[in-house]
Amino acid sequence: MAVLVGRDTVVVVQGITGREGSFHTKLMLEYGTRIAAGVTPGKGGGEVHGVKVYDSVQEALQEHPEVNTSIVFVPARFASDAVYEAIDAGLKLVVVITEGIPVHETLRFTNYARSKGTVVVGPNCPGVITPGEAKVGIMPGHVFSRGPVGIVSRSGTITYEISYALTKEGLGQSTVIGIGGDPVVGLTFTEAMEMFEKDPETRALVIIGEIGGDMEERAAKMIMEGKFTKPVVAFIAGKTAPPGKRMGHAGAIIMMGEGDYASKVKALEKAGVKVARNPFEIPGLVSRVL
Amino acid sequence: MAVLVGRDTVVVVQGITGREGSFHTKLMLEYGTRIAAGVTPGKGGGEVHGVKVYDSVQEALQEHPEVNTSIVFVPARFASDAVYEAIDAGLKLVVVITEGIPVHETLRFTNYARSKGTVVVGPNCPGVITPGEAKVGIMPGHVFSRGPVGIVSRSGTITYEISYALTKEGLGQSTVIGIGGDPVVGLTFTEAMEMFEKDPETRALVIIGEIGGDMEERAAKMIMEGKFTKPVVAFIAGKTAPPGKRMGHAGAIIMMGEGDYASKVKALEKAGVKVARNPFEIPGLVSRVL
Amino acid sequence: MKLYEFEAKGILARYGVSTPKGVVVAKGDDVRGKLASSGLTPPLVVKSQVLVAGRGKAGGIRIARSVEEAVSLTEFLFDYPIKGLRPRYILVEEAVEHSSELYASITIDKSARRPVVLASLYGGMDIEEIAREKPESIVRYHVDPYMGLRGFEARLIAKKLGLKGGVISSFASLLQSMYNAFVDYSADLVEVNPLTIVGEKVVALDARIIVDDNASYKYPELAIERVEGGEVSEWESRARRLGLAFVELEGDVGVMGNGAGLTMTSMDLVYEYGGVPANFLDIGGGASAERVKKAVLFLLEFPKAKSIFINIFGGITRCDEVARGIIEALKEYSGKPKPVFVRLSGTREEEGRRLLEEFGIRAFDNPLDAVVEAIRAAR
Amino acid sequence: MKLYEFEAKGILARYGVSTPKGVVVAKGDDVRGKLASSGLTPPLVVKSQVLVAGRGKAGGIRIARSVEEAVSLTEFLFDYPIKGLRPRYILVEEAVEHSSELYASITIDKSARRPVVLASLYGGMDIEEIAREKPESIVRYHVDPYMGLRGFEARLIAKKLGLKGGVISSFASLLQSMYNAFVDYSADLVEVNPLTIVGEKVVALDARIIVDDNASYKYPELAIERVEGGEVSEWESRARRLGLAFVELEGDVGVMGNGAGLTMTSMDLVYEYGGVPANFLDIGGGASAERVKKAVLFLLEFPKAKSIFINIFGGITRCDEVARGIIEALKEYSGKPKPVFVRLSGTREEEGRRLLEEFGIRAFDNPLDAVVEAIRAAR
Repeated sequence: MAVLVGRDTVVVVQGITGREGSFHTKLMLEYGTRIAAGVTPGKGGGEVHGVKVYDSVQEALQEHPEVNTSIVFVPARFASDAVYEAIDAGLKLVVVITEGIPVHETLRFTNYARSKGTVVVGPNCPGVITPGEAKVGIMPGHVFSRGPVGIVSRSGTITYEISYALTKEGLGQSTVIGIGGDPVVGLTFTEAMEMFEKDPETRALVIIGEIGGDMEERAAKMIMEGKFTKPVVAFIAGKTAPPGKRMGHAGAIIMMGEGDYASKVKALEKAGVKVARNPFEIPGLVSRVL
Repeated sequence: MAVLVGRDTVVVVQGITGREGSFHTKLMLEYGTRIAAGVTPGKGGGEVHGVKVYDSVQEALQEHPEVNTSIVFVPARFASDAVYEAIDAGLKLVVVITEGIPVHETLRFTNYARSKGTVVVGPNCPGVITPGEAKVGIMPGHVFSRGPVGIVSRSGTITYEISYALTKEGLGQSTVIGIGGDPVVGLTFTEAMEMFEKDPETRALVIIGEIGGDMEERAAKMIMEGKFTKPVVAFIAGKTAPPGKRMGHAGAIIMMGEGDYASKVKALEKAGVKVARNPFEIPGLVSRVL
Repeated sequence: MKLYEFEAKGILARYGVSTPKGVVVAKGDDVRGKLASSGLTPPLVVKSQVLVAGRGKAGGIRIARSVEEAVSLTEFLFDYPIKGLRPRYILVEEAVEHSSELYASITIDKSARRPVVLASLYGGMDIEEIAREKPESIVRYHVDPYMGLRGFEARLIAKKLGLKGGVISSFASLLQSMYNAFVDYSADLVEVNPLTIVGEKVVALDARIIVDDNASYKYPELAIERVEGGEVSEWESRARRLGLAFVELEGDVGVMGNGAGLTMTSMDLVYEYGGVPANFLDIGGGASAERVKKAVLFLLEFPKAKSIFINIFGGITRCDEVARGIIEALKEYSGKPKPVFVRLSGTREEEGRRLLEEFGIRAFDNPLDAVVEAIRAAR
Repeated sequence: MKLYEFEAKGILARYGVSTPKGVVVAKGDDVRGKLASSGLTPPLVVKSQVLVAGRGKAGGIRIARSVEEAVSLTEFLFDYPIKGLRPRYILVEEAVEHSSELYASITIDKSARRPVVLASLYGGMDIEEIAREKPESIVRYHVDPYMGLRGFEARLIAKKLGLKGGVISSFASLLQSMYNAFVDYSADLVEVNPLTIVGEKVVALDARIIVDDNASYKYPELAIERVEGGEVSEWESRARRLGLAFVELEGDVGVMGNGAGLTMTSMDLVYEYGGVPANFLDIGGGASAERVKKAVLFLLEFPKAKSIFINIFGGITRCDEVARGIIEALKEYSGKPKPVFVRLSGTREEEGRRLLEEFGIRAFDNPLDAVVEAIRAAR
C-alpha cells in the first residue's frame, strides 16, 4: 500500500507532445508507470514513445477507460483548461507540473476540483512517486527506494536531496508527494498528512517546508491536536533568506512577518517535531524515530 | 395538505419598505399569512404594518429562526442580490415577485438555488397561494377558495381569472402557483407537476400556458410518459397574437416558430389534455374530469 | 435590444474575432471622403444596417467592384428602404473570398436553464432553415453558467462539427470569444452567420447581438438611437417612446389589459365574439394611475380604436389606481368621444368600482359582457 | 507587479470608487502648465509615486497651500529619492478634509484557497501594525471565488465593522468595486488605505494594487516601465532585465541552484559551513543550456562572487543541459578566472557529469564537499 499513486494508477499525459511532456513520458515509462494515453489538442493520431496521442481527454478515455490519473505538462496559459478537462472527465487525481499559472486560475480550479472530488497535486510541483510502483512526476527515479518513510514537500529539489540521502542510508519511502511551490496548491500538507495517517505502510513522515505561508504551522497544529499520530521530522528551507526578498518562486517570500523560519521551527518543535538544520541530518533523525 | 406553502410557512419580506412590499405585506397579513420579519438594507429597526424590519436576512433570522420562506419585492437592479441572500441564509422557498431582472442574472441564481436545494418561484410572478392557509404573493386573495384543483400558471392575471371562475362554480384550489412570465424561471411546469403529483389533496390540475417557449410541450411529454397521472385541463393565452411581435413580457413572444399556439394545443391534446378556448370554459372542463 | 451588424462586429473584434476590414458610414457623412480614405481594397461589400431579417434577399447587400461603385451603392442604399425601413448606417467591407459558410450562435436554453451553443457546417441560411433542411448538422452544447465555455469544450464542439487540424482551435477561440461577449453583454443572442474559413483562420462575415432589454441600462455606450423591427408603425414607435407595450393590429376594438396573458386573452375574446382587436396594450404589473392615464389617453387618440375594452384583474395592480387613471384620461381627453368598457376585478376592486361609478362609468364584473358591448360599439 | 498609486486609483475609479480629484505629472512634463490647467483647488497633496512602503514617513508626501507651492514641491520631489529611488511620476491631488481613516483590502487566503476581505476602522497604518495594535478591529471575510463578493455580504462586513446608515451601502459598494478589480486584474492585493468618509460617501485616499506576475501578460496596458522595490541594486535590476531570479547578498560565495528550495538551502549550507553567500540565483525548473549559460556568465561577471557554488539536483532540470550551459559560459567568459564548484545529481546526471569532466571540471556528488571548497576558494 501507499497513497495517491500505485500499481493501479493508469495515466494520461496532458501536453505529451511538448518538450517536457515527451521527455518525462519516456522517464515515467522507464520507471514502470502505466501510461495509457497522451493528449495534445490538434496532435491527435500521433504517438510519443509508443503512447497514443489524442486531441482530448474525452477521446483518450473512450479508448482507454482504465485511465484514472492525469499529469499535466501543458504551458501555463492553457494549463487551467487542461485541468478542468481532466476533472470533467472524472479523473480522481490530477498532477500539475506546469509552473507560472496565475494564482486566480489556481484558486478557481482547486475549488472546482474539490467540489467534484478530484485531488489536484500542484501546480508547479514535481509530482508523486510510490517507489517501485508508479512515478507520476518529474523526479529522478533512481534516488528513491521503497520503505516506511512518507514525504510531503513544498520544494522539489530538496525532496530529491532528502530522498537520496534517506535511500543511501537504507531508509526507503512509502510515497513521496511534492505539493508544489505556488501560493495556492490543490493538496496541502495537512490534506496529505490525512492520507499518510491512514496508510499502514507509512511509519514516519518527513515534512519539507519552506519560508512563507502557514502550511507548516498548520501541520504542527494538526499534530498538536492529535490528528496525525505518526512520528514526524522536518526540514525548512530558507533559514538565512533575507526578509522581504522574493526568493525564486512565489511560495518563498517572507512578508507581513507571516511564516518566517523561526515561527515555523517553533511551531513544529512545540508539536514534538525534530527540525533538521540541513537536509543531510534527516536520515539520522528518521532512524531515531522509526 | 398542499404544496410549497401552508400553515407552516413563515415569511420574511425582502424589500418590505418599498411601495409594493409594504402594501402586499398588509394584504398577506390580512389573508392570514405568517410574516415574521421584513428586510430592507439601511432601514433596519423600523416597522411595517407591525412587522419588524432588519438590515439583512441574516439578522432577521437570528431573531426569527422559524422563518423558512422569503418573498422578494426588491427592485430589479438589486433583486438578484436579495435572492442570493435568501438562499445563503438557508431558506427553502424564495418567491420572486420582481419584474425586469436580466435573464443572465436569473440564469445564475436559479442554478445556484438548485445546487443549494432552495426552490425559487419566479421571477416576475404572482407567487403561491394555498387558499385558507397562506398567501405568499400578490394575488387577490378573495378569488381563491380551498379545494381539489391544483393550478400552475405562466400568467398572473389569467390565473386570477380562472381561479375566480372556478371559485364561483364551487371548485376550490389546493395550491395555485404562478411560475412567472420570464424566459427563465426557477420553477417550471414539470417541476411544479412533480409536487402536485405527490400531493394527495390535488385531484386535478389546471395548466395555464402562454405562447412562446416549450414548457407546455414538456408538460405534455411528462403526461405522455406517465409521470403525471392526475387529470389535466389547460388554457393557453395568445391564440390570436401575431407571430414575431413581442406581446408584453418576454415569455410571450413567438419566434423561431417555437412554441406557437397550435404546437402547444396539439401536444397537450395528444397527451389527453382538454384545452379550453377561453378561461371561462375551464370550470366546466374541470367538473367533467373530477 | 438588437445591435447593428457593425456594432456586433466591433464588439466581437474586441474579443479577438476576425472580421473583414471595413468602415461604417453614417447618414450625413461625407461618403466619398470616408471611403476614399478608408484604404479598403475592392471588391467591396456594401451592407445596409437595418435591424430586420432577410436583408440580403431584400436587396440590402450589394457588391462593388471599385471604391467609386461603393460610393454610389452606399448613397443608393441610404435611400433604399428594407421592409419599409431606411438605414442610418451603411457598412462597407472588403469582400472575403470563401467557399464554405458555417453557423455559430449562443443563446439561452430556457428549459435547461443553461446557455447553449448551436453550430453547423451549413450556415448562410437562418437557424430555422438549417433546422428544417440539415437538422443532423446542428451541434448543440450546454454551458455551465458558473464555469463558462472552456477551451476543451469549445474544441469538442469543433470536432463534433467535423472540423480538422488548426481550424479546430481557431473555431474554438471564436466560440469562446462569442461566449464571453454573450455574458459580458447580457445577450439573448450572439450569432455569427455566416462565418467562413480562410486558411486555418475563422472569419465572421456577419454578426448579430441582441442585448437583454432588462440589462441594457448596463451598457450606456450602446445608447444610440436604433429603429428596431421591420414594420414598426407610426403609432407603435410613438408608444415605444411613451414606454408602452403596444402592438398595432388590424381591427377596430381597442384592447388594454394588465399582464401579457390577460391582454392576449382579451384579444382572443374579441376575436371569439366576432370582433377584431385594433391593438394589444399591456400596462404591465402594478401600474400607477399616471401610467394608466397615459395608456388610456393613447388609446383614445389612436384612430383605429373605435371603442375601448379595458380588462383589469388586479393582483399587484390596484383597481383604484386604474380607475383613477381612466378617469383622469377621460377628463383630459378633448377629442371625439369614444365608448370605453371597463372590467375591474381583484385587488381593491370595490374602491375602483366605486370611483368609476361615481364618475359615471359602469364597471363590469364579467369580461365577456364588456367584450360584447365593446364589439357592438365599434361597429 | 506593483502598480503605482495613480494607476491603482485610476482602475478603482473605473469601478466606481471615489478618489480625490488629481493629476499625474510625469518626469519631463511641463509641471507648471499641467498643474495650472488642472483646475485643482488648493490645499493640494503632492505625492511621490514610488513602489516602496513607508513613503509618507520618508518625506514623499507633502502638502501645498497653493498651486504655486505644488509646482515647486513637485519639482522638489522629482529629485528627492525615497529609499534610494527617484520617482518618475508625481500625483497631485486635492486634499480631502477628514477625521476618520479606515482600512480595506482584498487578498488571497492561501490556506483557505479563498479570496479574503480585510477591513478595519483603524486605517492609515499598515495591516501588520493594525494586527498588532488593534487586532480585534479587523473584520475578515472569505469570498467564494465562483460567486464573487455579493452586495449582502459586503453590507454584512460594513455592519460588523460598526458602520451605520448610508455609509453601509457606500462602503459595501467600495468593497464590491475592489473585489471586481481584484478578479479582473488577477491581483495578489487590492488595498485602499486609508479611506475616509465624507458625509455618507467613502473616498479612497490611497490605493495599492499588486498584479500577479504570472498574469501580467493579460494586461498589456500596464506595461509601463516601473522600478519596483526600495533598494534594488544595480546587479539586481540587471538580473531582472535578463529574467533571472537573483538577490544580491553581503558575502563572497556566489550561489546558484535549481529551484527556490534548493537554492535557499545552498545559501543556508554556505552559512552553516562558515561562509557568506554573495547572492541567491535560482535558475528555476527545466532550464535550457542557454538559460544556464546566461546565469553562469552573470555570476562570473558579478564582482562580489569570488567563487561560485552551483548546486543542481535535476528533476525536470536535466543535468546534461546544465553542464552544457556551464561549459559554454566558461568558454565565452573572458574576464578574470573564477573558481566554480558544481554539484550535479538527478535526471541525466551521468551525461552531465561526463560532459563536465571532459571539459575538465569536477562534478561533485555531495553538495557539502562543493560548499566547503567554494568557501575556501572565496577567501
